[in-house]
Amino acid sequence: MTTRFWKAPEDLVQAAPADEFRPEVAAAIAELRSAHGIDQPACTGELPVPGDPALLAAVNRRGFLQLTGAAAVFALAACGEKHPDTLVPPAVQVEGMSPGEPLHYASVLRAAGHPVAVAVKTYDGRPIKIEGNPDCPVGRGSADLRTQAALLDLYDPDRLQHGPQQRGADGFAATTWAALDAAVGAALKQGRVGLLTGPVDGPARRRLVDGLVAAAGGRLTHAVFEALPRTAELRARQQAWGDRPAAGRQYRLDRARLLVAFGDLLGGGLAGLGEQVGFGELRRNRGRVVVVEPTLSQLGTCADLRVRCAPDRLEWAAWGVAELVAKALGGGAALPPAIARELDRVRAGDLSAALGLRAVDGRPALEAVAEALVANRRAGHASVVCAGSAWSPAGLHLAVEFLNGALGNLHGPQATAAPAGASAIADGGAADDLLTACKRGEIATLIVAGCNPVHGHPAAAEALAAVKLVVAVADRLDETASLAHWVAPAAHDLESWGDAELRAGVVALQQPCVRPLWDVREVEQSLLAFAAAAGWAGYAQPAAKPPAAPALSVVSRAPLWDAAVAGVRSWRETVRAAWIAQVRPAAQPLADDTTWWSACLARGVVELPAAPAPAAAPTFRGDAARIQPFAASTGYQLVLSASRTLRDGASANNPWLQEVPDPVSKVTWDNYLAISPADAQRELVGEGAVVALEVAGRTIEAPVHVQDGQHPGTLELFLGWGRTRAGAVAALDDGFRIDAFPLFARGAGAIQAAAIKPTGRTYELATTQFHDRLAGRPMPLDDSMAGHELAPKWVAGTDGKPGGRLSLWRTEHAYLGRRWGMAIDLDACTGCNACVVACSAENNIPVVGRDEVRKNRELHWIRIDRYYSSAPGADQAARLDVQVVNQPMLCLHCDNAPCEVVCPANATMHNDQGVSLQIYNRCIGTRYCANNCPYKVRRFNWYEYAKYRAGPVGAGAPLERVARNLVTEGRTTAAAELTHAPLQLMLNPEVTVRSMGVMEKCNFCVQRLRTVRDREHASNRALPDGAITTACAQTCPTRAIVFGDLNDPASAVVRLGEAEGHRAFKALDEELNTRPAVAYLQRRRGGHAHGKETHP
Amino acid sequence: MADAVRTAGGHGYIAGLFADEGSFVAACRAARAAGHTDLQAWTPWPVHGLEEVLGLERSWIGRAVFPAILIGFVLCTGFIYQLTVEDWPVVYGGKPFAAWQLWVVPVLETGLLLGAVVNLLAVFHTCRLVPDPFATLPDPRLSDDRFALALPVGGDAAAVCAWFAAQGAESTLAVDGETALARPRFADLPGQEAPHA
Amino acid sequence: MSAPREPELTARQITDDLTAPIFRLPSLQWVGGFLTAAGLAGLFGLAILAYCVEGYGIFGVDNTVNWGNDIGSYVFWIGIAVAGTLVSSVLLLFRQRWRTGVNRATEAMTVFAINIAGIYPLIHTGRPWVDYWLLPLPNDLSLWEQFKSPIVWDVFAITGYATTSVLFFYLGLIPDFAAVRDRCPDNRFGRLQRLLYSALSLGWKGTASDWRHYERAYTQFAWVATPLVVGMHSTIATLLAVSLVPGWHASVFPPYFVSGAIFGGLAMAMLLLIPLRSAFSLERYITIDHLDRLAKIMLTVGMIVLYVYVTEFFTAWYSESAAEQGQYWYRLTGEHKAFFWTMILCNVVSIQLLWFRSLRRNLGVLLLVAFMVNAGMWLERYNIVVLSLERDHLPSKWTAYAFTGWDYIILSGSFGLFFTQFLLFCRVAPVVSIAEIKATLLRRGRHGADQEASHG
Amino acid sequence: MINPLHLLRRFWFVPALLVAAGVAGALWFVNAFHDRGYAPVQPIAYSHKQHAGDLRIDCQYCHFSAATGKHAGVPPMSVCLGCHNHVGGDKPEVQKLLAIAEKGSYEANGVTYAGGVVHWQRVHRLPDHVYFSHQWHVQGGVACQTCHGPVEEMTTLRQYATLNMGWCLECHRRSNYVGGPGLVAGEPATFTTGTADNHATIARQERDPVVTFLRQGQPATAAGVAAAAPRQLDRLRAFIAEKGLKDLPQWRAADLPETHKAFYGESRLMNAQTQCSTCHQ
Repeated sequence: MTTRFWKAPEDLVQAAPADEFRPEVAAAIAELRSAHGIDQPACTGELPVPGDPALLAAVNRRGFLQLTGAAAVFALAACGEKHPDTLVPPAVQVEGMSPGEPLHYASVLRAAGHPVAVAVKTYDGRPIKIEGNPDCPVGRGSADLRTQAALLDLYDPDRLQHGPQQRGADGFAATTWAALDAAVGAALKQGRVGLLTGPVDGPARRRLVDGLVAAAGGRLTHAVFEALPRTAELRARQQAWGDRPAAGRQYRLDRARLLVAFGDLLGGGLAGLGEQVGFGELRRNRGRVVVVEPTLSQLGTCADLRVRCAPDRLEWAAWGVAELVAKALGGGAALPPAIARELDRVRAGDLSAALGLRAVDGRPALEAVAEALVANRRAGHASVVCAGSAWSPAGLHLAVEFLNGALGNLHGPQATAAPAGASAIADGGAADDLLTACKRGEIATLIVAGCNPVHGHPAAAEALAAVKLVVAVADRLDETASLAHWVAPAAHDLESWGDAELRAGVVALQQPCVRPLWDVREVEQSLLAFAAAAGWAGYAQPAAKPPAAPALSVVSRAPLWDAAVAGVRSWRETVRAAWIAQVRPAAQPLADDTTWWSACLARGVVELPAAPAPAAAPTFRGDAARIQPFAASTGYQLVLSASRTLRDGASANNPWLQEVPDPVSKVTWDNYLAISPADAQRELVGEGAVVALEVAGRTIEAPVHVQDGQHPGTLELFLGWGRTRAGAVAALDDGFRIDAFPLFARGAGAIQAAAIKPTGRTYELATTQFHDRLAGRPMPLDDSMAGHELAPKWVAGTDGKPGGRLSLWRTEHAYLGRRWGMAIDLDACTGCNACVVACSAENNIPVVGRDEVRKNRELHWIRIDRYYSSAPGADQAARLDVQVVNQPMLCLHCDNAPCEVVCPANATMHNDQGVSLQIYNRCIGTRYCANNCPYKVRRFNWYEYAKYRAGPVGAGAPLERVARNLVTEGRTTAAAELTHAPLQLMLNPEVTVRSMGVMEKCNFCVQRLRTVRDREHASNRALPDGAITTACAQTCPTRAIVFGDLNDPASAVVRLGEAEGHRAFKALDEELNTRPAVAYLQRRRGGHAHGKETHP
Repeated sequence: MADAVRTAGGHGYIAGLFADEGSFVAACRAARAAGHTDLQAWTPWPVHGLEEVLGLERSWIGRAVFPAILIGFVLCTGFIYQLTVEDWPVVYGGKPFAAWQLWVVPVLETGLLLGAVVNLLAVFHTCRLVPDPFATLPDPRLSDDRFALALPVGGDAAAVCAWFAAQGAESTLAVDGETALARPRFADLPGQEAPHA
Repeated sequence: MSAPREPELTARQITDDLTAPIFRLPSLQWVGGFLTAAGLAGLFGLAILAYCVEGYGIFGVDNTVNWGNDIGSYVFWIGIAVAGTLVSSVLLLFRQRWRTGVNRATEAMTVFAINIAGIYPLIHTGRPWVDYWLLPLPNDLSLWEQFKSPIVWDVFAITGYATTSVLFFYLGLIPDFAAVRDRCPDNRFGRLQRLLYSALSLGWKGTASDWRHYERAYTQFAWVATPLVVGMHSTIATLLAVSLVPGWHASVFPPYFVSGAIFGGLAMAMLLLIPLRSAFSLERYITIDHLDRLAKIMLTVGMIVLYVYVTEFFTAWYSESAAEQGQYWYRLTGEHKAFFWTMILCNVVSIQLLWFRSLRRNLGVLLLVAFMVNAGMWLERYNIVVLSLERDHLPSKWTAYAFTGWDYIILSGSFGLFFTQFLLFCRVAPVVSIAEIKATLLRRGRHGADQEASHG
Repeated sequence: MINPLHLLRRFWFVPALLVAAGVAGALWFVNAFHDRGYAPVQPIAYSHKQHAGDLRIDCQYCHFSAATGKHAGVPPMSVCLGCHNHVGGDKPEVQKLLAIAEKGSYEANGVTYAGGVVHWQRVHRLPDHVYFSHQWHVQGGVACQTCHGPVEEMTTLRQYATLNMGWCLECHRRSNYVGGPGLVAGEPATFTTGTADNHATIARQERDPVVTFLRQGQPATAAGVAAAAPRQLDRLRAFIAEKGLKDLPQWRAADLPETHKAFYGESRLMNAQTQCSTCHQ
């Protein structure tokens, strides 16, 4: 066989298939290919398949392109051109993991300020969705807003990417783990050591901290730092019952029939997932909610009876109610004499009038509240009384303790205000003492692990400056880490081991769902490494030989630090040992340790027999309480509350949390000063006007949001915003960096006197809802809106016989198989937005940025409309006393879908299971469907939003965006692309990522419904109802959204329809005959309703 | 049918040029009275009633357009029916597959469009309209303000010229019958000066 | 009676007057006008390119008001296209001889407006590079467009109407091109013109049998074009009338849009005719009577449009539907009420001047009224499209729509494109149809009976 | 000057040819954008002809997740090395394989591929917006050759079919009818993809008037159905009219196998509703 070298492309065509593998042939092809500027391996002309004559003789399309050398031109035109990529098989097949099948791992996330048990959905080894752990008694399969958004923090490009950092002369320089451990170890050997951590809960973590304190021989002082301290609450409980409480309370709303809150339980402050789930149960048990508060809060929107009260008078309102309740119930409970005297002094006649509370149905407000409590107690039901935020004044907490004690909520099996857990939250005061010690120079080495004191504590900065060696274990160079000498990058919760105590007696395991993305180490592993380096007993172990192929970090491909190699006790082993030692004896032990351990890992949550609540009623000893005298206040009072979306700002760099609308004001991306409509009129300040706020000698400029329902004389500002060092996204602001923590002064400054002065400038807040009133539209949101007869009988399938409705078309498309539908209970919806973020995570919905939200172009597929209504003829400003309804609005998958008829390109149709589909690749973007949808639930990709994965479109002008867009693509190697935008890893591969010019909308998570079809195909058995449901229904903490098969009489949604049919209605169905597949259940006003609301 | 007869005749014509419409129409009426059937007339603008004078019957185009419209309706209805009901029946907004009420607009538009196109093609065909960059009239003023009536030579050209002069024709002109409608060939006709530009 | 007549009109005089602009060098104003118009047309192309690269977000539309400038201008341009067909076909069917003066200019206006209106459906989509999916072309996806959608109806309507009006316009031009062909001067440039015009005139000879077929075909076109134009603009109206948007879904829309289109179209025709006749000194062909009669038709149709405004508000009040009443209350008193009241001023108040004969024959007044009606009709389409979308069924998604810079660019660009075509037309073809004007003006002296009294 | 009319009369075939070429070019262009015949050079010249053809190794020995998952999967190195640690050591390509496994990385076209595995060049690639699952096609009895062509004869694997939407629909329409080829008693009468699924299919049978009518107690066999065709068709029409079943599933007669054509002559009886959600999510 003579060797022939291919010079010209024509020769290539004639190459017989057998010859093409010889080395010189491959070389020639490679040379020819590079001549044509095609970098991927050559393609050869293959003889046409016998019996199928190719139109062009013997050359396929790729060969043709090569020969004409027109590859460059056609590459532009042929968008269908196949991008050459590689198929990389695993070296050895992993048991049970078939590519393309998602796996769920049970774990714990702490993004919400308290631990939440989750099931993390991973796809080919990457976490792509957070779901609640169905076996967890606290969450029952749901997850709250910040837990859903924690996924985005894992892939945040602003995390520390390049290993441990050391602060040198000019900023931070990368160093090695060994150097870091050695330096810290040496420093730990002598002098006092300070350890500042976040809340320490969970058997293994508590055991680790106690172990460290013991091993340091008294030189180590540990304190828990929380940005939102619970000092006032714990001190009040100590005053009330004498015992020093170890942890805050958790309220069991599911056992109660009445919730009385002096402030906002659900917002960012006190509530955990347990309270939100409990609220759902409370509503389902027809429980009622009474709220006494100065500003309209998230719980305020769900209140049946809402009483406005000035912030500083809240405490006295609580004591007023306590006095009435004590008088009515009789028995031993009596008011402390000091307080009784003060009440008599204040009460010239009626205390409610003295406190300036509006009468309720003609009766003094406090009497109405007390009467509700007493009636509930006499009916034998439990109730829950709580203060708004943990940092409310101590007096208010004392009153709440007195009320709970008097009403019997603290003892007995049905205790509704049980202690949270053995070691959940330490007293906030310890952290202050440690920091003052640092400032005095007593602490030689300070380790700050997993918390950010400089952001939350006013005095932390100087304290850190006074310490010789500060070590920060943090995931980014945040405010604290940038002042530290050494920074050990911390792994995200999804990359680390650990455990948590969700509630008294409920412990959960945290296991990593992905190998670390960057060169990072778990927080606890760093502490163990420091202890080992310091030579403390029991923390070192013999160093092992480094393995042949060290584990690499997923994105930066850097070799990961290995405990065995470094000779440090592995944190995974510590957790395992702690659980086998402490948890296994208490739980029902399986055969042997390893089986039990893997069973725990599989289930995630273990329920231990909880310590019984105290049987006997404790005696209230709050007599010696110091009470500031009641003083009538003048001027404005500023209330500082936790942001309802960012909470304390720990994940301020999370674009999802920045863009999700605030549950009450619907403002995104910005902090604002909420002001009452009455004050706004008086100060001639409109929406978005910029005012100078003078508080305690400092002046802050802030845009104003006129908040309906806010008590006159009250201003509200939110904590958690305005962080400088959280990352690129948090820094994206138009000049209003409002950080309220300096005013907060660790809870002492929660309520302060303030004054405002308009500056004449305005700033447009990016809100997602511009109109708050229903303006007479025929939507019977609550049972007070008379005059709208509800859908006669709402049961799946019989909602409209052809004859029953006027219709031009006589045809009814029968749904022979499944027919998907949804019911949304407006009574239970608190507007927490967990569904909005869950939907964005599931369906790859990009973030659009402040500019685009201002132009009403946000891309959320589900939004929560908040409608105000006020009683006709209410007092002068009809916007002070409002009743609110939160209505989640998503695509209602109408049978007579107005959007499907008008689409010219067959891009949207109705499938045989009742789902209104949106086929993204067929849409040409005429947007007529969005115009024709009466519910306005369709979203359009005005720009290539999906490309801005690294962050929102932001304030860039169009051309600048194109530049940034090109820069992102300019990086050629995949790794560089990932480091810049690792968010690509988070995309759910089962959902198409939409390009520019394409319409998108909720499609009932059709990829999940397809899995139902696949599972049934495989098992030939019907899947149980609720096994697979939409992302929003799955994550809703209060179970307001219920999804299921309307043709299956046993499904939850049909049973709910039959039980609550009397208050079910379909949005705009009577007027437009769209026949939606989603029905709403009216809000119950419980007798406190008012008539037809007024026009805006 | 008169057209066909004339062109078939094959040999030359003499055309008389008239300055005003009145005398031209009178000449035509006189020619018809004189029994001529092989007549050819040029007018710069459509003279009302000239067909009766020259004995031409109404144009057949009028009868061609309505059937074209009907065919358009039928074609479009069949096309849409095949696609929406037979080929791939898909449910849009609860409407039946064969929602014929919604097809009225495409059917109407396609029908009328087909009618218009057929109408134009008919004109192009009957008037032999083909993009011909070199087409000229026997006399350039025929498209401006002059009328012309052409009679077959019939052996005695002078008699025909005299007749035209009697009718008040301004001048006479030889026109080649075979390409009466195309360029005249001046070389072979005796005694004719080349028409002015 | 009109001013004393100039010297006696002869056919040659008519041909000279009408073909003069073709053989003359363009005047300074013409060149200035053409350059500005061409510049604006370039901006139109630039806007399209910009949004293809960057995204449709550069315009002012959002998730509630998805259409605004794009569909408002589209219906405006389609409205202008309707008047041309009215003048040429409907008046032909009614045997209104006086139409010959103005029909060529208005038909040209139709063709150029339909060109722009034909572009808009293709450039208001998010992905214009797949607009061919709107056409019934065979493809390997075996997917067609969805015939229940009003947008597909519009595609059929516009392609049908555009083809018909272009063919009708061209048929009218053939004899005139022949007339121009025979008038070309014998210089180097003239010979080139001669080649062009004889090719354009398809070798038209003007024999009696040709005229007989031509006249018949011309009338047939009128018979086909009239239902087509009314059907077409009703289809454009169904684009809005078939939807659920309050303020759109009214059964009065088809007749409302057709009469509104005639109204707006005649206004634009006036705007073109008045400067045209003075620029090319065609006062004898496009006489004051023509303008007077056009003004009368405009007045009549204007009153129909006023009637429809009233019915719209009455139906909303009578319908007891919160959405409808809210929508029309918003138009009267909402934050964008300025648009509505300007429209009322332009469309209703201004045409009342046309009741008076002296005002109808005063060019200044006609120009003013025409300009106001044009602006009014654009505002009317803007009101219908944008104000209805701003106050839809659910209050939670009410927004305020505003133009962005690119919106202004693409709107002025469309006007630029229109005037570029019109100015080119004035140089290429006679502005009044020579054959028909001669047939009409020179009828005297023969059949005394049908002496056009009104034309004297 | 030459008169174009004359030119046209003499050389009329030139424009005719141009028009024909235009149409042919358009047809080619419409069908050009596919990747049939795409056969990239692989890092190791693995020959399916050798393994699947000559040695007759079953496809699912290497592509084992085809029957149970979305992706058929490319065999992990352990499967290749399972044989080649013992067999074929002399062949150059096998030596290349063993070198890769041993050295852990290899050089190809200036790029180093790490991980100790062969980075095969992907041949069959569907666009991102298409969701194709091997599981249902393999379990549904569709042979690998139907879509991948005669793999056992291919030295270099190449893409056999265009894999564009029209090509997929061709199959989905044909296979989408009541009483599929293998209509066996007890088995679900409808062998439909896209519209129904096993469980739903059975549920659907209960509610589907046509099938209920067909069964009437005795098992619906292909032969039985064909035999009963003439008599039952009229009764079926009466049944439909009497019950006023307006919206029967829209069946399409063209898809019927021969045995059923007689019975289901009525074009409106065949259900060809292929839902978009079958492949697009």
